Amino acid sequence: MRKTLMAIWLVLALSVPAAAQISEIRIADTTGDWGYPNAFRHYPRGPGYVRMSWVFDTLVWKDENGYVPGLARTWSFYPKIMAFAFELHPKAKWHDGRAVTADDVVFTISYFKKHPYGWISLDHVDRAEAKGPHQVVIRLTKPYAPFISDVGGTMPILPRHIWEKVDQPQAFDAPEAFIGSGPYRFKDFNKAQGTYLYEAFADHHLGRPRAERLIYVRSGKPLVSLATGEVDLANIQPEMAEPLRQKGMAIIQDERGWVKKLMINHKKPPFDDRRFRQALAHALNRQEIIDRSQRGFGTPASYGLLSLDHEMYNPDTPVYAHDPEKARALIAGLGYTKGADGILQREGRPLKVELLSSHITVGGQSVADRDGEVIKKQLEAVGLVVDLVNLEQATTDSKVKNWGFDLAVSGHGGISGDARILNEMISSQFGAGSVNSARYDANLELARLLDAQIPEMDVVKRKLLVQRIQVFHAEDLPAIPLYHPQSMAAYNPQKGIQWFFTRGGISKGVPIPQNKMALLR
Amino acid sequence: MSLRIEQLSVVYRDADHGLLALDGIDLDLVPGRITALVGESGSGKTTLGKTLMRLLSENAQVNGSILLDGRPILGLSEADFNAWRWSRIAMVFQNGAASLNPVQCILDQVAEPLIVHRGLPKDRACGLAGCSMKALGLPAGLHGRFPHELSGGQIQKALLAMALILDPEVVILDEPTAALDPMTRSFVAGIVSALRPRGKAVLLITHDLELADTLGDTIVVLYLGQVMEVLAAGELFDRPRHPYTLALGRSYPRLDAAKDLGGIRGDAFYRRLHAHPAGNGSAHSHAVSPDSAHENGHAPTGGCLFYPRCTQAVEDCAQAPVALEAAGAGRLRCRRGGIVSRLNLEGVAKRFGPVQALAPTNLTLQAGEVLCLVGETGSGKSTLAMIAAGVLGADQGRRRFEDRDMDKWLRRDYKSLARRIGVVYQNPAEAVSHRLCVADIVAEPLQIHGLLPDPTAIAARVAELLAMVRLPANPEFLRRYPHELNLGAVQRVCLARALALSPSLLVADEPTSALDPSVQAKVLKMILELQIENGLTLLFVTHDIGLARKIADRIAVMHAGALVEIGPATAVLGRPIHPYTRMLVNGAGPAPPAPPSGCASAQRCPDGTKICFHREPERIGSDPLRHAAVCHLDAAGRTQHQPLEGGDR
Amino acid sequence: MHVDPFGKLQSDPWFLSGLGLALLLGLAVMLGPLAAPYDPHDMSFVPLASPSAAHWLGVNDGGMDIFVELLYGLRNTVAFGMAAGGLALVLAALIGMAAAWYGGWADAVFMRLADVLLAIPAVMILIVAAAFFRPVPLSLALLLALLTWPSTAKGIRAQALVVKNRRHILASRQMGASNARIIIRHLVPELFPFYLIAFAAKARMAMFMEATLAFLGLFDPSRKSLGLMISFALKYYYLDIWWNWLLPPVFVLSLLIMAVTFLAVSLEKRFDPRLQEAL
Amino acid sequence: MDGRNVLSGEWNKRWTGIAVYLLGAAVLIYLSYRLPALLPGDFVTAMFASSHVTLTAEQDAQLRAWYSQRPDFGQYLLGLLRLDWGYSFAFLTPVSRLILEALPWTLLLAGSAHALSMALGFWAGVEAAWRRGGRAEKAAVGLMTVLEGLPEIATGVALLLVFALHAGWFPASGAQTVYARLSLWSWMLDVLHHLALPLATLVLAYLPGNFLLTRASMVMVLGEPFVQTARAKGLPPLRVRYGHAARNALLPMVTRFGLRIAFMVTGALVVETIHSYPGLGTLLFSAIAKRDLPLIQGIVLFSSLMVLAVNVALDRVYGYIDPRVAHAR
Repeated sequence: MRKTLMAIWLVLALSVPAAAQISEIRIADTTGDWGYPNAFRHYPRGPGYVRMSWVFDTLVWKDENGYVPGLARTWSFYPKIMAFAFELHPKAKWHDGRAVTADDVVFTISYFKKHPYGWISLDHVDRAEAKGPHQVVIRLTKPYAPFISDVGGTMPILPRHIWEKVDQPQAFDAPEAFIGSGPYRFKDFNKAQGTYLYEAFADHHLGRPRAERLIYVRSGKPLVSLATGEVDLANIQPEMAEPLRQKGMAIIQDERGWVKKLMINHKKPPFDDRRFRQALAHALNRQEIIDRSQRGFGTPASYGLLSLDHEMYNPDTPVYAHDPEKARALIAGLGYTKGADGILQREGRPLKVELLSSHITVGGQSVADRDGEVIKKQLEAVGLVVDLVNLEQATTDSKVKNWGFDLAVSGHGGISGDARILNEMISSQFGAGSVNSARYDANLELARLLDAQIPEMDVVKRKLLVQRIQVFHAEDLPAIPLYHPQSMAAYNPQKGIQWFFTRGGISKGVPIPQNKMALLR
Repeated sequence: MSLRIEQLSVVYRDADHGLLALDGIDLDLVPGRITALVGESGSGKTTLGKTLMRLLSENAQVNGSILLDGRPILGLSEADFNAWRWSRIAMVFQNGAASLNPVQCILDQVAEPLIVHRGLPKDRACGLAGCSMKALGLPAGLHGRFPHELSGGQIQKALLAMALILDPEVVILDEPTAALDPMTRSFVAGIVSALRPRGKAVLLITHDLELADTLGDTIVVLYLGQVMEVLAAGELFDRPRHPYTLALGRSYPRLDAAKDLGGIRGDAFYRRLHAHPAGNGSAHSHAVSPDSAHENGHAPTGGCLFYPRCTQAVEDCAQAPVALEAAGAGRLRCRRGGIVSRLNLEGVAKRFGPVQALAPTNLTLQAGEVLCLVGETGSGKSTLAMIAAGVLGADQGRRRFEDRDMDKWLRRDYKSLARRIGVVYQNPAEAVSHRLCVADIVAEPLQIHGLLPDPTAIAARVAELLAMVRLPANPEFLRRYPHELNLGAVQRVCLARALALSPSLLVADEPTSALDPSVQAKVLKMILELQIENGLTLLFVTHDIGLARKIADRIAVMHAGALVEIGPATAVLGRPIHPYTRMLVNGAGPAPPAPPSGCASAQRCPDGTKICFHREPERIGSDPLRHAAVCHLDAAGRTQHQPLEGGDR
Repeated sequence: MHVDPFGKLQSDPWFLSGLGLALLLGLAVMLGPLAAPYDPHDMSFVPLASPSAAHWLGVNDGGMDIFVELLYGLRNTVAFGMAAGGLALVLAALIGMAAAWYGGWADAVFMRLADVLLAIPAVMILIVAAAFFRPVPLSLALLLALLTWPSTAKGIRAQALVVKNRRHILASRQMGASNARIIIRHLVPELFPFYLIAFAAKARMAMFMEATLAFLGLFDPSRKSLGLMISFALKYYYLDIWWNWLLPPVFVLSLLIMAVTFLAVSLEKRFDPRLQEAL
Repeated sequence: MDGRNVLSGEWNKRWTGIAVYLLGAAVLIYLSYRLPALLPGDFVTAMFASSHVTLTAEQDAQLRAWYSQRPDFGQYLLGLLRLDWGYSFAFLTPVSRLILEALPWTLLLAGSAHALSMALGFWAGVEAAWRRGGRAEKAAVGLMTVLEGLPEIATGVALLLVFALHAGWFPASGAQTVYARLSLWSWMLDVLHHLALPLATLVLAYLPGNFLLTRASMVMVLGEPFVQTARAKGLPPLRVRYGHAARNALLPMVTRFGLRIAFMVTGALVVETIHSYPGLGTLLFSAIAKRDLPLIQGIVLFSSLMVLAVNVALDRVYGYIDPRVAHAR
């Protein structure tokens, strides 16, 4: 009996126009396990958050152009009373059928104040009040510009009637822990095989999701899985684009949301001198790094760290052209002389530098690359002695965190999201715990600007501040941004789903093309 | 069904040259008759056996014909002939335990042909195999054992059972009695002759002339692949027609021949008195030997006169004159107080897991003496010999060598002790590493002790040793490997190795049992000569009392792990006290089981008295000269102890 | 040890092919870098260019000439493989032999040490070691040898136990030979076929471990090796780089293994005289 | 001179064996506790490294403190006995359940690969040794050495490309078509369908080694006289070759098979990664990358117990395979 039912179903699906229901969508992921999809159990990385985003909705969401309504239909900011007002979608429901009300939002804020959730910081939020079944006002203690991106667009709203009883969120793994208001219900996570199963939540307030079932599959070779039709969407290496295009796959390319950069231990001479760091910048030929390491698929990054596609990007951030002569001159200025063998040295000691490199995980995929080799070559051309040390990633990260390094090749995302990323990546006050943060507090003016931009609610004024921050970053160079690798994805158009890269990355800048809006169109 | 062999010849083709193993053999095997095939190693006996079974290696070229029941077997396809193997023609191989699969118990191996050829289920096949093995004297307890857990005799019985399991028409036996003690040998001979009435055509290949003579209906003498002579039963020793058969017969140590005359080192000497005109004029005498340059040099007259020919002489024997001293009942003129004892063992015993291999035993070896240890397999004679040689540790008891404690000497400075003891093992093939050539084998002890400075000296010594054992010393032979020599040659190489350091004690564990009679005769003569020349003490283990009679000064008889009788050869053989010795000498049947207490052989002892059944006789003391036995009666038949009245336990 | 003169060896096909391959590779290791047209670290060529007159095997993704990288990689890999393989074999033979010969507590201690080393996953120890001291190839080879001797040691011990009670060994001991002499003169040659096979297996493991280490990110990318080449080539498996970039290192690796194994097979007969006429 | 090693009396040989054995087990358990802690870096750093969550200094310190409370060795031992091997940091589920979930896949892949390659290697080795010097043997040894030259990384990817991508006969990744609603029978077929490529890769990697080992061991046995006795007994050729000759060449193979089973846990890591096949190897590797200490300790302990168990079994099996070995000790 089941076989015939399936047959009818298929015929139906084919005949109905593209907007019709399709049985399942399979997405490939190389690593596989990213934790259970709820606020307290998913791994703190991008893919972990995205797996939760299917199940829990946020007040506001984003698509390829910008902000779109999430649970909240409209939202506005009242500068006088320093509060945001959100009007919830009347038809929004929890997966167990109960209606989503303002009380849930109020409860969620108070709950996250008591049990902090890493992705959002609520220290700027005073409290939230329900002004009616679907109106809620969130009052701030002091102005907080990234509120919409960080809190409104990232904070998952929890059902009060379930979580109010939970005082140990991390240990709470009953089925109700995964009841949200998102377009998909969470069905299964197989830890050994690294696979996830979601099923469509028919009466979601933004309409019935297009795919009946959503499945994450672990695949070491995305190209092969795509080509054989095992999966419908996967991140790919730039070179795979052409062969996949020939196989009829649609290729999409992200804006420049991820940056590869050279971390510098600016607490240790000679790196503590700004001119030495500038000399290093001149020594590096970033285009050659892109050509050699990424086969030309990539664009040099702005020395201001923010992505070139960011609306607050400062086009006239200082630039350091590749000029080995200038680099040698700058270093000579610091008392280094060139020895007979072409090696720079001071008081008889050669300028010896240790460069750490390891497999950086880009979008969840650990990839070997040749950045270290190219940088070593370029620095040695200027006269430094470079000792390239290739270690396992966790070992390199721990060395960088404890300042046990000279230079280190590193990289992170989030640079197309809210400008708050600058604070996290520069000042130790925000990013002391992060391995990618430069933790550079030497420039007081820069620190003042960083503190000023967070409360600046006026977008125009904030942009000026952010642009000056980028100039300072470019001049001081606590870390040298290198390039944005081209991150691409491919999907099977026959399925009738148009996937896209979210403008500014999902929530706080996650450069992954799995945006739930694609399945709600 | 008969087996007719016509003009059979076999050539081993090897790259550029061929080795002619058999040349034009004509032979008939008639059902119900035993054909004995005798000849020395290398005469092609074994090759004939393997040719009949078609087991020769690829490089063998066979022509001529073999007809089994009129049908040529050489032309048959491998598959067809395979069906006949073992079912119609079976063979007992020569190399004992090595012919059995080490990882399979003997019951399975004997039962296997039944399973394969007759298709019997495993349990029925094992049942049949079990009773046929019992019939051949293998108790059920041994059936589950593995080849390396059995003695030589037991292995031979197993191989026989395996060969006869399918009741084949033709049975080939290759050296069935080699290295067997007289008991087992006569038992096997009984089985072989019992084949005759069962209508089997038997080919008995052996170098044991006595066995061939008594068993063979016809005897075929083989020399270098050619049949020299075919004789009727019983004519081998009495009416040989071919000179080679005569020479072969004469060199075989038969039971009734007396021991050859021994000899003393050096030459006969005479004692000449003369005065020195210029000296102090006192008359003195000194030994004169024809080659000593007496005229110009004066052999010092100082020490013991017997010094030049005494085999246990030491330096100070030649320094100072030796006075006549009292020694026991008589008087003795010897710096070393008479014949020194080279080795004495007090209460040494050895146990291997459950088996008490050697009961506590006392034994003393005199310098320059030849003691023969005689006993059947499993009597513990090898164990005792190995303990004497220091190869085996004794579980208890004390060992003194040249009156120094042997165990302490072993632990502290084993090298100097190793230099004084030489050992020759029973199975020559196993005693040498097949990876070393002759030169290396003989040179090894010299290299270990580094006595000779440079390699040329070692090479010279090796050549000298090989000459001593009548082996060629040319480079081609020196580079040959043990498996390229026949057993006799390998044993002589072992002997050369053992004598390399001119030891003072030579322990030989049945060294000649695996050899051909002619070779054995040469080796024995040569050992005796060396013993006489070097004055070394010889502990000679053998199961062949005929052999012992030929060479032994003293004979020690071992039975079931205990020393039952010891004494001068003539006394032990002439007037044996212990019933077991008597049986050995007169060749009576196997011993009945021992009673619960008292003397082990009380049952079958003709003059067994009441005491023999109740109290166990004492162990033999270590006095080397007495003729003693573990028995309550003394040499003259008188009871050594008070009769058993009351009181005694 | 008295070795059979090389008379018969010349005519043995195994020996000739094994020796031929070994010489060929030895030549490549010795002369390769000298004859190399470019510097292996020179990244100035057009990446992923197909084979041409200038670049016999084409150019890899980093713009380096593949043929030159192959020559330098071969030298490092052979050195690494032989060092790790050889050391592992020596350790295994001595410990396995000593354990079998001395028995008693020595046997128990050595074998339990082997179990401990077997149980701990080598990957973890490599990571811990690489973190504490610079992953210099020589130290990694030493470490690999220390981690991998147990499996061969157990094999050799099992065989030595069977050989231990052969009569000619007892005879040698009776002649006063010291334990060491017996092990070296009699026990060691007895198991000769196994050493060569074990050496081939260990050398192979060491060379392939290079690829795995590169895969895990533990190997210094600026040190050329066949394993590294394979690991980088496999990143572009979907391009048709198979013939010019992936196949050559794999082919050279199998040549290396063939040379060692053929020699093992041919020398087998030489070191056990009995085998000459077997069957 | 037997007098010299008086130490090896029967009684204390057995006791020293057992005592040292327990000592080995204790060392293993202690190592499985201490070694993971030696890994540089910690769970918090590894997890939050390239993540969008930027921890402030006190958040970082607080998390670190929470994750660094580890049971001391005593509690760790007690936990072992109660089969409570601790909670995985990352998965927040009991370590024992994680291992049991991944174990069946490892057993299926590595177990069947070893069994298949051992059987095939043994058969081919015996046949080649039997035809020693013939053309067939030369061809077999030649082919096997070429096979041995191919690293399993290269064969894995090659098979994937040819049979999954171009030919499309086999799936490219995973152990089964995930969440496909299949009947039991079609599910098993699906699992086998996924198993084909990784299994082929592993068998190609293990087969040559087994072949060469068997061949060397067989060659040593063929010189023995009892092989000739077996032929003389008119036994069918196969029974002679396997029942008698090969049975004596079994010892080294059994040792190798035991050892391979022992470190099956991390043996197939490379193939598991290429074919995205679940298993203990992948679980361990990702646990090490994440510095998930309880999970690492659990897996290392599990692999240690496997090794000890195999060794006990091997000692028993030795005696059965070759009685001479049992006597020799």
